[in-house]
Amino acid sequence: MTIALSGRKIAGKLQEQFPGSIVQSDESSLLVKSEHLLAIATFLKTTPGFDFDYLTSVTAVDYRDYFELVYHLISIEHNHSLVLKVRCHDRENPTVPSVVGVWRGADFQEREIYDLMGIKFEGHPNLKRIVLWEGFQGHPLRKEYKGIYK
Amino acid sequence: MPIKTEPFAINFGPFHPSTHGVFRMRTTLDGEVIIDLEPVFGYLHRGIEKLAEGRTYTQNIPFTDRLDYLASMSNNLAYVLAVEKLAGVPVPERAEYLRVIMAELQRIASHLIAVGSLLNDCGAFMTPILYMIREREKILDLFEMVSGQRLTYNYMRIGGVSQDIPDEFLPALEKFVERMPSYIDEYDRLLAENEILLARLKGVGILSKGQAINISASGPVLRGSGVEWDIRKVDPYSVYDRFEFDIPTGTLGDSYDRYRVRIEEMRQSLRIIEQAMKQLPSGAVKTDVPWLMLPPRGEAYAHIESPKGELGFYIVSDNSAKPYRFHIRAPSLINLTALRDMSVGWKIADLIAIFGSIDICMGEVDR
Amino acid sequence: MSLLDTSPINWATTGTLSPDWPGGYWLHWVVFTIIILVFVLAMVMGFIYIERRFVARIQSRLGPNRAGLFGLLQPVFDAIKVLVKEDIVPAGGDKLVHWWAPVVAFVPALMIFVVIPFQDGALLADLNIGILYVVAVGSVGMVGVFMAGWGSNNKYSVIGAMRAVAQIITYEIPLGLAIISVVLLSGSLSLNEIVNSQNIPFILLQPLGFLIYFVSACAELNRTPFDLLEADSEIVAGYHIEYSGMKFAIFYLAEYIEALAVSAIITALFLSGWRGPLLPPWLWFLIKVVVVFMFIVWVRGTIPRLRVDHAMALSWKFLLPVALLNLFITSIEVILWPLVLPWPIILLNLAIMVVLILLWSRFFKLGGGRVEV
Amino acid sequence: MEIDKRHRLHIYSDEELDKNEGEIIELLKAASQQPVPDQDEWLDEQLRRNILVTSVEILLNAARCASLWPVVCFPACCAFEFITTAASRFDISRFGMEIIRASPRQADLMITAGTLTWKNAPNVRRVYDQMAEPKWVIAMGACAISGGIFSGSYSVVPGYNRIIPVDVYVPGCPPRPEALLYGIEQLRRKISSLQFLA
Repeated sequence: MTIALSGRKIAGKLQEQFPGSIVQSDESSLLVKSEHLLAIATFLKTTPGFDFDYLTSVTAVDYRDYFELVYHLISIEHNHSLVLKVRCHDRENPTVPSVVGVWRGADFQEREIYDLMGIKFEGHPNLKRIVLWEGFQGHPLRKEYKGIYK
Repeated sequence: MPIKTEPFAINFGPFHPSTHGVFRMRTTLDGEVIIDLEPVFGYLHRGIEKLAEGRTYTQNIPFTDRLDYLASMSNNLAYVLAVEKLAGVPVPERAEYLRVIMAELQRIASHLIAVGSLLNDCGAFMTPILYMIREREKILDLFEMVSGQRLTYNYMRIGGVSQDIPDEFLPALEKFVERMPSYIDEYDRLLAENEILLARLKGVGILSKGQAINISASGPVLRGSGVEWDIRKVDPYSVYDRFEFDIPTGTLGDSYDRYRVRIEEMRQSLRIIEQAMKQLPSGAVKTDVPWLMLPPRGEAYAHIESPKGELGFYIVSDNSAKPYRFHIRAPSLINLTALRDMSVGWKIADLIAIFGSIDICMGEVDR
Repeated sequence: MSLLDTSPINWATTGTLSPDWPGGYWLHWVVFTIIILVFVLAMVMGFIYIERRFVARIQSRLGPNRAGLFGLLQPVFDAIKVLVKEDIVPAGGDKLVHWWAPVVAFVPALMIFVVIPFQDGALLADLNIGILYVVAVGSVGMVGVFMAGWGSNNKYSVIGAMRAVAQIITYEIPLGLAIISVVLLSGSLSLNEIVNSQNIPFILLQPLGFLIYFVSACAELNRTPFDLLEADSEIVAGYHIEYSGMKFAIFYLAEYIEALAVSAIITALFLSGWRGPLLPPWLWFLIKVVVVFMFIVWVRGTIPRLRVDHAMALSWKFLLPVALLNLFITSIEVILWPLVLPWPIILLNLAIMVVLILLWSRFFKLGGGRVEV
Repeated sequence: MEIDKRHRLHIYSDEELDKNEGEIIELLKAASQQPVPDQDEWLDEQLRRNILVTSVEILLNAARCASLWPVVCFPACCAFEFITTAASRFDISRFGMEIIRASPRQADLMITAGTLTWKNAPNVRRVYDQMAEPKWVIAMGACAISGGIFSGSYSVVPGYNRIIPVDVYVPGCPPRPEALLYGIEQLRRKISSLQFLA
């Protein structure tokens, strides 16, 4: 059984390493500041005891006021999981650091979020539309997008 | 010393006989050798994630059928598991067993197509895939018995399955489970003793263990690289913790290992089905849920081991009748991350074989 | 000699014909040209039908059975449909090359039949260099394939054409060496003479030569496992990707005519041609040709395709040295021929074949791996 | 792990290609807001009048009916019902249709098995244009007819008949192989009453 690590406990450890990086933490997830995302991701991947070497899924949710990116991490060695979250309050030009350098598996998923949600990933090597074509107006998964065919 | 020629660009797909749908690869070739490759997606992007936000939880089940259309039952299962996790709906024992039986049958059906089309891509002029489809038809018959459909079953429901199995189902299933191993052995012999195929698959398209984990590969691609990671074992959902089965793994991570893993998985699936048939309890098959269910505010991520890999559904609810966010973690898409690394330096024919050995389904890649 | 004597019934029943039959240079030419054309077209139709039915049976299905009795009209209907379909020349293609390519591919395939004996002396021209002529003319068709690939303005077709050229150069050599072994046994280059000298079918005396010839001929025919130049799953349709209508039909026909020619040559070289007990010679010839063709179809229905470098490696590393060894052994046997009875030689040759193949498959490794780029 | 630098050797850069393809898609989208009119409407009247076709046409039409070679056009789910139809149980080879041509030049029939998206529409149009006359199209499945359950989506073309003329519609999601066979039978009926030489 994959053990879901408590976000609160990990938040304590991260707080020592990266002061001021944690916004919020509860039993199931851990919300961090986007400027610390890359450092925390590297830390979680390389620190023995955590070893989160497997990025299951990256996705973004549009909560109207802000975008929330959700990273599902798993450690194959220890068989435990963690949900990492990042918020992005800028609706006009949302930008989040890319984690492709840490987990290659984020490559296509981040491109997909860029395409459908319009969030830019800084440091992504090949950030362009993936499922829609160049010149498509808007980002369909945003809540304000009315995607009915006319 | 290979002779270098002037590189040229060539487009594989979207209408190409062996791209398993409408996949496209922009490749740069040096003679026959691939020196660069960029996958292009989106030719089947139907916007399921957006459409699902406009339908109720139950109405979304048919969408999941059309994701990985070779494994509709597995997709149904993953989705209903996510909604059940979100809303806390209990599932009757009998329904859990039926789900396991269906998911495992679906795995066999999907792997049959995967292996068949891999051989077809290697140029075996339709013969293997036609034999595989012959066996798959028997599974489709079983599914038709329970759901009335041949491809898009829409069988699982939130809190169970749509209907109980008919009386003829179990005898037919028993007959199938009895006969299938000999067919699998036959197909195994077809490949394991064919020099041409061994030469074309062994050592081709190697994906190392570290690479496989780093690109978040899952399913047979991950296990072919030697990582013993099967969600049925490491994070058992439904009633998988009650069955005995092994996780087949490869050693080298080449196309041949991925093929072997699929063949072995079919055998393991049969083992699970046999046990599930023996343990199948009687009783109800569906918990009553409100017609218009309103799950509490929150989010849930449920993942299963689908034939292609880890299929996950991430659902956010805002306490309305429709999901607020409906995200699909598609194994086919993520497994393709490695395609470039695996195929650069190989020949055109290898690219096709490597691509076939990853086994993708375009409905799931593009969604 | 009157025209009456040339009626088919006559030569069909008597079985023996004078070598200059039916007499008269021009009459002979006209009669045999007609016979060859009719025979080739009828057999090709039959072959297409046989192949589709037989492959369908291998794949556990039925095959065409609706058009006419048992679907016998299927190839006829296919031909009519393809012939009246629109003909397209791609916009950027080389029109002249595109037009001439099917002709260049088709005519040499048909020309092979000039020297194929249907029965003793029954052939258009009993050239004393018959088999040399076959080898020479047979490879010219590849020029047409290359023209098709080049003139189509399509990258897939160019890849197909390049593969075709590489393949024909590679497999021509073991093919020639296998033929030379047969020629050593028979002592003549004329196909008619070769058949006449086969008191024992040469497949028994030359089992290894037969295998080498069969594999090389399959490669020359571009049939599975060597259909690299039209590999469906890789380069879509290869050299004829841009061809439609009549020109495509000609390519399609040329492919089957070559298959027919190869079956006929294998029959003549290794299966003692028209010779056989009881049945009339032309029937023996037909039966053997069809059996050989069905064997080719069987291979097609079961074996996957080789990779391009594997195909090259198979020829250069396996077939060529083995064919040379076989030629050497055969020469020694021919020198010693009068001293030894045929049956021990047959057993000896079978043993040599088994040993050589087993030994060589130890040394030999198919193709290379990844290329660093 | 760092992603190695991509060395692209196309004549056009990827960005140019993407932009160009996007423009083509937008153009096609703007141009195909209405269904393509059925080119064979005259046929209904002819069928009613029951005009005799000449003997040459009978032969030609019989040939065309008997050898319909489908082209590879398998976008989505229905493709597998088509492949099953081609396989041993339903066995499309009985009708001489087992030669599935990968090259559109040599094919007669396009079985559009699956959802069509705007991104894919130019390719379908191109494959259709590349087919040599005479050619036919069977729209297989709900998505091919009207967009099916995806018809409300931002990226889905509501039916192939926006892009190419369709001869026979086979409903179902996906249609059963029997239904597809019936559709093929209907197409053969249509072909056998065509007049080309009149």
